[in-house]
Amino acid sequence: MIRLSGVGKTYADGTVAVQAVDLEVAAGELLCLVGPSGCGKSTTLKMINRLIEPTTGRIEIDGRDVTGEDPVKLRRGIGYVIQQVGLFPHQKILTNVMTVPLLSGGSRAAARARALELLELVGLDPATYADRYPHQLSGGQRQRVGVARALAADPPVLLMDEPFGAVDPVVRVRLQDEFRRLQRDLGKTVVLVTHDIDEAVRMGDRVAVFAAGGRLAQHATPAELLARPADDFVADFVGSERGLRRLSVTPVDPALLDPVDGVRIGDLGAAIEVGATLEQALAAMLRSDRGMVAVRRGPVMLGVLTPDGVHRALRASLSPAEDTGSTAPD
Amino acid sequence: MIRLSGVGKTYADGTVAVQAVDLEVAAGELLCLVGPSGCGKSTTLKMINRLIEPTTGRIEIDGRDVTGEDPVKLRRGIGYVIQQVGLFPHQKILTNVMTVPLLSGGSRAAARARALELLELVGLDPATYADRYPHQLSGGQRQRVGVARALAADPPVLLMDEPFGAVDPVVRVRLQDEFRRLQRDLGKTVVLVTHDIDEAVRMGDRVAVFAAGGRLAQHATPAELLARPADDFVADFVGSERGLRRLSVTPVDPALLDPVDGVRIGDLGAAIEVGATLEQALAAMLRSDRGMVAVRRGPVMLGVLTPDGVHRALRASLSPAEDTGSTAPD
Amino acid sequence: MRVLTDAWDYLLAASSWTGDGGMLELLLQQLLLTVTALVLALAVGLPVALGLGHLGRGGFLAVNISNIGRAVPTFALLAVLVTLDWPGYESFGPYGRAGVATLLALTLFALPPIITNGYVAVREVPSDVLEAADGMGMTGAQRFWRVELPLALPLVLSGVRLALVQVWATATIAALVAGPGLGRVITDGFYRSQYGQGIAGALVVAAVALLLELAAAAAERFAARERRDPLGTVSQGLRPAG
Amino acid sequence: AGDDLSEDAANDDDSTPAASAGGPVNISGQNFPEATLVASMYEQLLEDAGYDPTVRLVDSRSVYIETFPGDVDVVPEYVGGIVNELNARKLGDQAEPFTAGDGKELAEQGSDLLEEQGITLLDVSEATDTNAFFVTQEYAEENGVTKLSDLEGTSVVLAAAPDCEGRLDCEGGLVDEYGIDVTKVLPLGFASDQTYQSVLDGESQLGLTSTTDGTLESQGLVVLEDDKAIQPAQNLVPAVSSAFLEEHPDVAEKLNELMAALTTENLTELNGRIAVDREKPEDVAREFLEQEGLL
Amino acid sequence: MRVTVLAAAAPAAEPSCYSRLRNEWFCLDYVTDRREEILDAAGEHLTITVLAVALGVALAVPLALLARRLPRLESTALGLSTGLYTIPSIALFPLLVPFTGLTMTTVVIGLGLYALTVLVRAFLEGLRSVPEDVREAARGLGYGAGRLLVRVELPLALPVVVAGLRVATVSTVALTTVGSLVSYGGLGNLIRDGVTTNFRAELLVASVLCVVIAFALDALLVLGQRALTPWTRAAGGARR
Ligand SMILES: Nc1ncnc2c1ncn2[C@@H]1O[C@H](COP(=O)(O)OP(=O)(O)OP(=O)(O)O)[C@@H](O)[C@H]1O
Ligand SMILES: Nc1ncnc2c1ncn2[C@@H]1O[C@H](COP(=O)(O)OP(=O)(O)OP(=O)(O)O)[C@@H](O)[C@H]1O
Ligand SMILES: [Mg+2]
Ligand SMILES: [Mg+2]
Repeated sequence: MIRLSGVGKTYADGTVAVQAVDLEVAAGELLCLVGPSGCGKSTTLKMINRLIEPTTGRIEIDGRDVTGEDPVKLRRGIGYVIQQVGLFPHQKILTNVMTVPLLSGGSRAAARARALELLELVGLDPATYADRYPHQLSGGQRQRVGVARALAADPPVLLMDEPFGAVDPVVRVRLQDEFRRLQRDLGKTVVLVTHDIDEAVRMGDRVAVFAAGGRLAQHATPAELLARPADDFVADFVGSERGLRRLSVTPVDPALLDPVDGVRIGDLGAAIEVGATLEQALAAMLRSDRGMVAVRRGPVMLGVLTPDGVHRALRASLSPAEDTGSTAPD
Repeated sequence: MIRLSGVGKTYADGTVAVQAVDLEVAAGELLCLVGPSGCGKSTTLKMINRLIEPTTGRIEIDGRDVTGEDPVKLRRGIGYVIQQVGLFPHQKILTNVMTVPLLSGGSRAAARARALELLELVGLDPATYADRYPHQLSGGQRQRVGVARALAADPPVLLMDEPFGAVDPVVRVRLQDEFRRLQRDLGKTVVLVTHDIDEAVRMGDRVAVFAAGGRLAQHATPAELLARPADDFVADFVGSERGLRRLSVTPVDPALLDPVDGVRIGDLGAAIEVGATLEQALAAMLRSDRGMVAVRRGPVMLGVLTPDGVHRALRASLSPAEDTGSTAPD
Repeated sequence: MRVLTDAWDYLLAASSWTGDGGMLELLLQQLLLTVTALVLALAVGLPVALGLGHLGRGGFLAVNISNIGRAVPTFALLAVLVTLDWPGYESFGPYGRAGVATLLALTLFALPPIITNGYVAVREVPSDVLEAADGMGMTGAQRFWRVELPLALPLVLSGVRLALVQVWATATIAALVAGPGLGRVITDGFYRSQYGQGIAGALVVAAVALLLELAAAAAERFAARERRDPLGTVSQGLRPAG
Repeated sequence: AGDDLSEDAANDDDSTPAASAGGPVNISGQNFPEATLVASMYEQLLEDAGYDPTVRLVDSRSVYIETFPGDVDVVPEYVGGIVNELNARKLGDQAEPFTAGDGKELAEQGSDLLEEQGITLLDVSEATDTNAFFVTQEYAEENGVTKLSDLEGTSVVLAAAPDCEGRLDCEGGLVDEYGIDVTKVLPLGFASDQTYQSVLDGESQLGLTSTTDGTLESQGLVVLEDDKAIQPAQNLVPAVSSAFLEEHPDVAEKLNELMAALTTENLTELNGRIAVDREKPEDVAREFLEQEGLL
Repeated sequence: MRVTVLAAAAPAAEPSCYSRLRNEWFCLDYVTDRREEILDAAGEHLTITVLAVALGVALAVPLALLARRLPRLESTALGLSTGLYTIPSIALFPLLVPFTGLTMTTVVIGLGLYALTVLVRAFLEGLRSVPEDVREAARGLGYGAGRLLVRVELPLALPVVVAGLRVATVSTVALTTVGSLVSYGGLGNLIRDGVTTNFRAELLVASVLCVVIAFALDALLVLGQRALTPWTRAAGGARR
């Protein structure tokens, strides 16, 4: 568990990068930090592993004040993906990824096996890339090596600064999914910085939205954030298309289905499971070009969803009658 | 006009980064290069201004073979935004932006005025940032300075390598719009690399999709690309949500509106112009929470658009009966 | 160009090389002197320079102090050292008369390039790489050995190479205190108006300096090849492009 | 008065380029104390005669000889030094050095070389600065030596200039002429402090110095007599560019007067004042010149 | 003047602290008596050092650039500078004298050549230390080779170049001594004299002044570097 209480950072020239922020990340939770460029996301992240010392406030990990800890030991237990990637230019890709396990005294063979596995995971074929140097990789490839490097030591806590920023959407979605699965399976606590609100909504258990000047504007679940932005800034940041964005977080609601009677089976090109999101439903609808899609739970057909039904579901999800744990700091 | 004929690049270790690519960018056109990470986008871009020499093929700008030209003079006429940003660490932000106009022998005062204007344009308040050094900026701020620097000399041709990759969506959309307007007004010829298919679709006059191994998979207008991907790879890359993505490129079709009769004015919370996209229509619909939105041309009310109408419009835009100039190189 | 033919003759004469006090013996003596002084300077200078570079402080002072040692002409330093009770002019093993004084003077002379380059090299390691190293929990020592030193190595080695060549060329001053080395051939020649011999001696010193330079460069290149692929030139390989 | 003269001379220079007194004169020479002293005497004399002298003293004869005559007009020289230097430069390393013990004779032997180079030697002084060998007073008393031949058959370590080994006026002569067993030559310099120190410390027994060294006595050292005369003449002599002399014949007169006034004894005394009391050479030179009525 | 003569003619019972009989290391009388001579020597020393380093830089830059342009020439350039460094001054200066005479120029040229061995390396290493992405950005923006060098590469190479310059300057301060070979040795004339005549006060004062000059020039270089590289320590800079 990570807890920030009144944490702030003012740079030497007087720039206030972060203003007294209170935040909590439960163990096993993935928190996304989003916000406009320059709002203090990276600064906040680096204060957690003490690459930057806060000017005010206190930071605890599992109840221990980090300022009291040996920074080296602290960081050993925290994976870190740096925004500028920062690969070691003098080491081959494989060696770069093996670095942290070796640091902690692991065996070479184990570190190597793990590194090869992780290179696969981030979509870099070890046969091609393991023996290259960083300058022989493309921008997105380098970034992925950076992610693999941070994952290699299997740290219980991970800090990631725009880990997928330079990667194309196909690979990104794959990485996001893989990473999310890994994180859930292993119960890792993660703080992930992104400027991509879609990524934040898709990946975060909670999302912290920062406003310019390092103010924490809202700290909430993705659904809550989209449904009830704490203020105009958040609403604006989440986007005028936030309704549409909800497509990807709102599940199909059986109550809003049209009855299946009178619909001939031949008219139903595609069918989706009831747990699917509205976005998937709409995509299926467009793919099959039928103006509707069947929704079932296992073998049981529950009804059909029409565009109108999607719209009603969206509207329902935006109505204020929803339970949340949102906090909107002062 | 830029023309690549059979251009290929094989690195010294045998990596084929780009395979015999044919491409044409008309004067005043904005071409987006998209593709998965490592597919040769940056390499292609850098061959145009000869930062990388092609191993095969030839590149012409306005009919002149670039290999015959003095590279310095060539690059003077081409703006360049580098993927790694590459600000001059020893110069203040303002000086960084003033650099190219001064190179070309412009007056200091003019260069300064232009630089200040461009800093405003990219959303960096000169009063705060002009006198800082690059290391005192956040990642996204640095990237924006890189864009301002490339624009400063007002070059007729611009090469941009992921210029907005590290910027948050609000600022990004603003930058994209500003840039698009500028580019159209001034008739600049632009090649823009992005891994973000949304950005490519929103900004490009045409989009070139690269596949792994540096193969040009499709070169088409955004609408054509979404409607008729040349192959499975492109279809996959453009995404399963490509139908939804069309929301942002398909205009509201007056033929698909429901009549306005019987609808009381009070029921119509919002109205949109007929030139708007389906995405904007849907957003307006959700915002006003009425299940429909009015569409008008100036003062004249044309009809109302319902969720069903949106769906029909999307389906229509995906049908094959559309004119295009798509090429799908074998 | 009478002197050049004389020099050539001197170089070709077997008697100039062989025997007691022949150039071959003097050459080996000077080589020993050079290598010893360099090793001493490395033993003292490298830890200081790299350590301070790693800590990122005290560098100005260290460089400055080591520089001061070099500001006093080496021959003056040597002349003073031999008049002192210690080290004096006592013979010291194969280093000959005033061996300790000569080694001391040459070691002081070798320090500045080693310390200056070492310090600057470590300080020039790119900050994003250091941030990554710190961020993954490297201890100071690990960061030093695994990141800073490898990245600093080319510049450090260049300093060592420079020191090697300069010490070799300067070791001829041992002749001033009747020490060993090729300096004798040169001073003898010039003081006796036997310019041919003097120039021959100088030529041998220069030739060996070049050989040392080449050997050092080859060693450096070999080390570099061990560390990185043959495609990336050293400069590209050294710098992150992102 | 001197100032007026030199100005006149400068003004006259254009109209009467030949045979004029005054004008600039470049003096060069080596920069060990005795040479500095004599050069200073030249300078003051010539300045007094209306010249505008510039003095450039260098470490080694091999340097100024490159531009003498030429940029350099006058050099306080030693007969053997200049003649053998020219000889070595002409014949290379194989040159056989001149060894005549008499200054005039040696100057005569070298006249061809001098003429070829365009250098004229003026009058040779009686004062001579040749190699001399010393031991400690203690050693002299214990072993009863006063002259070099007393050392015949004795084993000694010799502290000397680096060029000593094998030379007939140095190690070679000691071995061949005197039959001294020189076991080792330490190249510690000509009359240098290291040489003194080595002998004083007993590292070596015999040391090389010059006949005009004024410091020996104060250090408890004594010179042994060169009773077999192995030294070539090193009398002080002004070496002048022949061309310069032709234009300025009055220089010869001035410098010859000085040569006549100098003796080995008074030179030794003057050297001693510089070396022991550390008086400035120019002060010592002026005082001497005034005393001799040359200024 | 009369006073000096009298003092010399009738030495006081107690010889001065710098006379050979006492020969003390620390002797203020020496400094007061020879003030002018010492100051002249120091001034000359400074002039020669500065000119020689400037000449060295002027020669090293084109050499380094050439070596970088044609990598095959790199070892030749380094070899050349090394070769020059090993020529003893007693052999080098007589070679120069017929052309430049017994002048300060001779010394400055000689020392400038000696400084090359440090400076050529410093420039090569410095240029090599410029980050590749910055160089690429500059080239992409249309910087020609010249401007790239002056506006981007040299400023960024400065820390490494100045490091070399510091070593070169301090070495030259010491090496200026060899100028006594042609009478322009600055403090070297005194040091040489001090060594050969065992004049301790003179030796010490001249050496100390050498150190002072070296220290001052070194400090000046460091200050210059700080002034020229404000980005390395702007407010709130990087972690170190
Ligand atoms: N110096 C090099 N040597 C060998 N291969 C290289 C070198 N530089 C790049 N490559 C390879 O060439 C391919 C194309 O690289 P390029 O930088 O053009 O990709 P990209 O499309 O820009 O990718 P990204 O979106 O990740 O930046 C990559 O697979 C990369 O690994
Ligand atoms: N060394 C510094 N000195 C002064 N101000 C700084 C310094 N470093 C960063 N800043 C400022 O602090 C603010 C926060 O920076 P930070 O890097 O945390 O932003 P960020 O949220 O990560 O932005 P991005 O998404 O663009 O990376 C920015 O406005 C930046 O200009
Ligand atoms: Mg950031
Ligand atoms: Mg790229």
